[in-house]
Amino acid sequence: MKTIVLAVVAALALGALAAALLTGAQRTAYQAYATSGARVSEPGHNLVGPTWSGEN
Amino acid sequence: MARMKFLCDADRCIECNACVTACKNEHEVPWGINRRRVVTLNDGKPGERSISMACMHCTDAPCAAVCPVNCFYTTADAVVLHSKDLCIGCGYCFYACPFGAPQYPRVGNFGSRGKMDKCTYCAGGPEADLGTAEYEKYGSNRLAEGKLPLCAEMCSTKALLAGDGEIIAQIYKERVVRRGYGSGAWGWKTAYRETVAI
Amino acid sequence: MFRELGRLQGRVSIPDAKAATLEQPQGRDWRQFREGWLPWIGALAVLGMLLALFAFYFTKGRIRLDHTEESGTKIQRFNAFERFTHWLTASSFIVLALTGLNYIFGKRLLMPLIGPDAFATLSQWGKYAHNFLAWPFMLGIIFMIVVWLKDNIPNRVDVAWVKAGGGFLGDAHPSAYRFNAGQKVVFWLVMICGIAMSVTGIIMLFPFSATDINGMQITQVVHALIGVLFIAAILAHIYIGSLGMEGAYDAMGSGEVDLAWARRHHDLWVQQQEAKTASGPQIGSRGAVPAE
Amino acid sequence: MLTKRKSGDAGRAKLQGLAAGMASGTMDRRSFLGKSGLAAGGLAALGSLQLGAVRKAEAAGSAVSGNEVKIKKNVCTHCSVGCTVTAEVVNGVWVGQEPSWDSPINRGTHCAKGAAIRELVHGERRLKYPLKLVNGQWTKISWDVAINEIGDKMMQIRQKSGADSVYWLGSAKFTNEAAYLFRKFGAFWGTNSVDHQARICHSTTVAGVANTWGYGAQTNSYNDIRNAKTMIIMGGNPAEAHPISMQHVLAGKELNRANMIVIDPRFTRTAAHATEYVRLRAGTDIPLIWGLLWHIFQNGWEDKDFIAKRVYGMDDVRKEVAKWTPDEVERVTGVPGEQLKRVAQMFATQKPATLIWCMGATQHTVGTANVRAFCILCLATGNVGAPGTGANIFRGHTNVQGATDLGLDITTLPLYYGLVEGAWRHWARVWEVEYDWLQGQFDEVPAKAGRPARTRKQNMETPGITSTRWFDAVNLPEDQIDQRTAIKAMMVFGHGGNTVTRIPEAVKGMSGLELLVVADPHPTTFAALDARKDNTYLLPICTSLEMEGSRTASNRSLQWGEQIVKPAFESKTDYEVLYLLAKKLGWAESMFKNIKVENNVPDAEDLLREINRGGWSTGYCGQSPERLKAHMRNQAKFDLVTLRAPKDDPEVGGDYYGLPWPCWGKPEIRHPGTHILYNTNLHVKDGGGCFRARFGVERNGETLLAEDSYPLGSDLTDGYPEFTLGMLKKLGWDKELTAEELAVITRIGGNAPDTVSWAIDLSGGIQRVCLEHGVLHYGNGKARANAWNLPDPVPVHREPIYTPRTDLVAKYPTRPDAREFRVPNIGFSVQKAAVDKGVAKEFPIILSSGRLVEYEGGGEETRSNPWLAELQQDMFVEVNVGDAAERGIKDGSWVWVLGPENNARTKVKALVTERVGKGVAWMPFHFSGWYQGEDMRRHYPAGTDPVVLGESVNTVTTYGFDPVTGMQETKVTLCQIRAA
Repeated sequence: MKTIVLAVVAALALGALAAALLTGAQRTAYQAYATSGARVSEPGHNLVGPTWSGEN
Repeated sequence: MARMKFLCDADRCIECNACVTACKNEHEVPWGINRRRVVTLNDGKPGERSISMACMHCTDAPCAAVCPVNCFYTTADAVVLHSKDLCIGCGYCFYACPFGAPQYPRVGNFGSRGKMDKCTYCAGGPEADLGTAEYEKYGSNRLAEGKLPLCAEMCSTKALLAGDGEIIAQIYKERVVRRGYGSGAWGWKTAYRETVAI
Repeated sequence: MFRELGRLQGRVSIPDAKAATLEQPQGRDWRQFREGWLPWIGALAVLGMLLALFAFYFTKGRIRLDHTEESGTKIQRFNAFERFTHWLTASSFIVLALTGLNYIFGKRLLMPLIGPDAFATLSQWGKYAHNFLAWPFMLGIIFMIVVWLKDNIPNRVDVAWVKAGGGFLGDAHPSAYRFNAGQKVVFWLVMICGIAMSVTGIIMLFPFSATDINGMQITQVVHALIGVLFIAAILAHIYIGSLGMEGAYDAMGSGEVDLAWARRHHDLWVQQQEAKTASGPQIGSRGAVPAE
Repeated sequence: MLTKRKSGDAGRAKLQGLAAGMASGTMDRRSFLGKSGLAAGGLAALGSLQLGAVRKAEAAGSAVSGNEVKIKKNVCTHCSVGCTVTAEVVNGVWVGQEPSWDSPINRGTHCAKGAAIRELVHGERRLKYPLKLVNGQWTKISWDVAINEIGDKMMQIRQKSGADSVYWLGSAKFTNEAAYLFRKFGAFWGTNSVDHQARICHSTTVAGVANTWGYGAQTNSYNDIRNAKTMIIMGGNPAEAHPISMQHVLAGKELNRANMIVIDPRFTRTAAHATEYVRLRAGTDIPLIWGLLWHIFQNGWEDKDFIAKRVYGMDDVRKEVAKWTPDEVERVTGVPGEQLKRVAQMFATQKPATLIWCMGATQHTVGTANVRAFCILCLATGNVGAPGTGANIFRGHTNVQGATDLGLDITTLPLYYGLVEGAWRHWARVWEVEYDWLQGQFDEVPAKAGRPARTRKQNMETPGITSTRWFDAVNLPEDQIDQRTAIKAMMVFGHGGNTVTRIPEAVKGMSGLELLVVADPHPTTFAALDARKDNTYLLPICTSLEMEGSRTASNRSLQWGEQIVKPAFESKTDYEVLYLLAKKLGWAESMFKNIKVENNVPDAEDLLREINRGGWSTGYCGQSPERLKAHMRNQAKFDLVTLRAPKDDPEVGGDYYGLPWPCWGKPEIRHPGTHILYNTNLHVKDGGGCFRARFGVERNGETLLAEDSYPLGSDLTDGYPEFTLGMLKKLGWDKELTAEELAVITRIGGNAPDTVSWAIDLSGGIQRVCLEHGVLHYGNGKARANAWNLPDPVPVHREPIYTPRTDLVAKYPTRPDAREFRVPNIGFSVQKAAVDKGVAKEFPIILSSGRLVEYEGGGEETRSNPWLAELQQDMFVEVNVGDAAERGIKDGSWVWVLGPENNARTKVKALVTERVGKGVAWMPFHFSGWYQGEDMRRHYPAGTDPVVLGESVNTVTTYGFDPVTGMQETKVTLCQIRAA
């Protein structure tokens, strides 16, 4: 049983690690759709919320 | 009850992007989210046509069908809206949408792309009409003010028609009869399973 | 003039290249698959398998350990790392399966019960779980390859095993190495489906980085189809490993099985073990002997 | 970030009762979480949920649909179509824009820039406070310090180098009142070097068209195009430069099933809607027009009656046209004869036909000749002075027409009076300033390099230096510059700087200046080019939406703009800055004698009244502020096609919308304005007119006056010269003058009252009497097909300076070197050197430049608007598919575009397309902020760099100036393109 619990814990840990890495690698739309010619300082946050999660 | 539709008269659209910036202006749409865009086909060659595209508010909307959380609803005048509280940002609506209307605040991984945002036909969303919460989530609600979408109202050559499907079809039909040519009610067959018989 | 001629590609002045696709009718076909075919295929596969197992259980019943297989002495079948790998993959698979099925059947079955709000939050969490627990699953698949690939190469003995119906027909027990043909089938099934799910899953996890919208649709179709079949198959595996055969759970639970049971079901494997260790069968956990 | 809010009671009820499609009787999300015990913190950490975070409504105002919203009307500050902007203002914050349905010009519509204009007044990239460059660093200073330091430095420079050493670069985005004030300021300062964007826009049009039939402006209007049966759009891309005009062009094309012919080296968005597209080689407009005329004369399609009655010198044109047989035309322009025959037939016979042009025709070394050829085509086919016809000149900026009218032109004082003594005396009378004092302000120019000296009076009457040559007047040796000293200081108001050719030379010019003042809502290219270390000032000026004032659209209509919001940040209006400078320099009292000034801000209405008091020559005398405001209030009453209000309307009865100039007489006589110039089918009191008799009465035995052609209801049924008091006396009409009018005329006339002309009669009596008699006081003359006072009296084809067809240069060379506008124009030597050095082999591709719909002018303002900037984020070059393949260039990849002069180079993205023909490339001219491959963003003051930067096309454009107006040649040069 110990191994099973260990495995489940490991799964959750790996999941959390993946969450952190992927969320870190996440790019917002204004970063992705701004080319080298543009410096976007105030992309605006209506409709997408202050954290650009679409949740506000 | 009115059946709201969009019709872009490709023989008048000059890709001036007024519809795009009018939408940005009216709803303070942030950089990177392009509710409306103008696509030019056959660019640079005779027969070049530009078409302004956002969401066609389809009959039996594919996006509504595939949504795993059923966060879409169609209003009484057939505007396809959705709730950002329910949306889980899975991106399925984008795969189903024939016109590429849905937009996402984040483009990175599948995990947290943020809540989907799309053209609301200037009809807001499931919040109190003309409320601050509605504006912050879905933008302004012109239909509640008895107006029409600003993109169509401000279209420089009156190419983009918005309003009740019957009326704008009639307008388009009269134009084609008078001018003797027309490239067809663009996208209606896919969105509404009908077209304007001229 | 332009209508319905298939995908229409144009030019846009914004950097989002996806916006240049003016119309892609394939969206309708994808929707037909996702709302028309997939629910039926999924239901058929999963319920079908459950019914089959149910029927099997109530007709053939549980395969009992017969008395000759309880010699009281144990032999180690799987060491700690192998068990860890199994349960790492299994636990994440279960969550992935449930959340995966939720995409298809959640709104049809679960939402009417708990209401849109709660269901949405649940699905939101389901999506996070699905995306992030996929990585442990993939890691588990890799570990499985490392530890079990060599024992799962099919050989003549398996052919014979299959001919004998794996012991179900008659009561003869065909001989088998460490894994009999049935278990090898499960292994290869997990490998193929697991890798396919991983590949399509990663493509969907990084949308439009590898392919365009039609590619994404196809990837989702593959992911969903293989997913439901994979789930169905694993249901069978779960059945056999728990309810279906008495004592099977211990192999993966504690890692040790009864020596007599091992001799009956995996005779060639036991011989290999004994040849390797001059002092006869290993008892207890005297150091993990790599099951070469 | 100011946002638009609609506040109201935001109830949760809506969420529960979602449309029928959702199951009901369920928990909502919060109660579910509460029950399930999932800690709120855990969720929020992942950023997926924002539980209970009550967000403070950030907007300063919330647009409550109700009385709190105030509606303000102004005019879009971008292009010259003149679209009305309807602004919703709450608590002094501009929160929303609504379509201006009533305006007959835009009928609710906008283009990308107009629909995004709200952002300009709260853009975070605006220049916020005055800045001074101190050894390379931008430091904040107060307005008082700025005005004092600038004033002192200007006076020092004046003492040392004279008035002409300070160059006044005005703006086409000024309001009429600001443009007039700026020209008046230049006159008080004592220089004629006062210029603006018209120089590089339609200066050649104004010169060419004015020298053909009287006034240099659009003869009809956008709305009138709805009457046209045939339209030729040559050298213009209205779909990108004047989008709302396309509403009228396309509607006209549909209503009349009209022929829409687009003639352009590039397949533009306008060409996409054309019924006939003609692709010619850039720089060969004249051969193409002569090609058309060749077919017209060949088949007798010309309007013989019109030519006989109203045109002088058409036979000289016939002689020149005879040389241009279809195969010679095809050899030079590349256009097959058959196609030209079709186009000629349509334009000459399927009438009314109009000719629309823009920069493509004007920005050449043969710009003036081009434009005159266009007019001659209209004259030959009788397509002038009637609905649906005419030369529809699409002016560029919002008020380039008004600013040109009001004198921001080195060759004239406000309203085209010129620089002769009579003109100065006229304005001295209007300004109530001593003529001698004005004369005293000008420099005496010593004799130099064999050129005679100039007295103050002579210098006062000598045109200044064009904005295309200001840096040559800094870099060139002193003796080559025909004024007291080189230019030492630049006062730049609302001018980009990256729209003038040869930027590498401009950079040298900038470093050579002792003082540079840039007054603009944005820092502009002058800040980005990093050419200076000190003595540079940036003054924040607000946009015309933040101040009151009128602007003249391209169809000559004046529209009054209300102040929508107060000037943003610390910016000030143009009026206030000019007042403060005038006060600092000491002539504020005399300059603002008749103008009310409240806390340093001169009143715009008073300025317009002063313009009305002096604007007799061009008919700027009838547009009083009251009448203009009445028009803005009653916009819906004006007809869509005739632009005329119903006769019986109390407020604006019978007026044309915006009182398009000329609007004769004092405001009281309520002249309706002139919708269509030179229209003899209407009475002069209804806006009728005829060609001006401004070139004399007779030449080489031929009359220059019209022959039995006259405006409807005219007492004189034949041609007549310009009117003076003497003419009135001869006709016995002087008795109809009132006593006051006669008194004013005699006061002005001094000892020769009979010579007082209609243009300098401040009482307006002569005009009033003439109108009563149905006669036009500026005379009834013939249009000149042969303008004998201009170089090339009959337009002659001349190859561009940098032409790929070196074989044609011998037969069609450019004009010989000469001195123009105080500096040498060595076009001929440059062309010869280019041919001798074989530049065409090393730089084989023709480079043309033009407009994008998302940006305007130098682009600083529109590239600072994120809503627009997002649509065009990279400077690009359009490369033909074949040329790209030869050079291994992929669509969207980086390329170097190399220019033949100053081994200039620009790093831009390639747009591989069929739009441009083989051997032709095209670049937009709105970008700056990168220079020869280097990103100059760090040189902008912090936080004021535009969102999008890119290379300027004018870094690689080359030498070449029109002999009559100094116009630059941005439409055709040579370049080489290499993958980066």
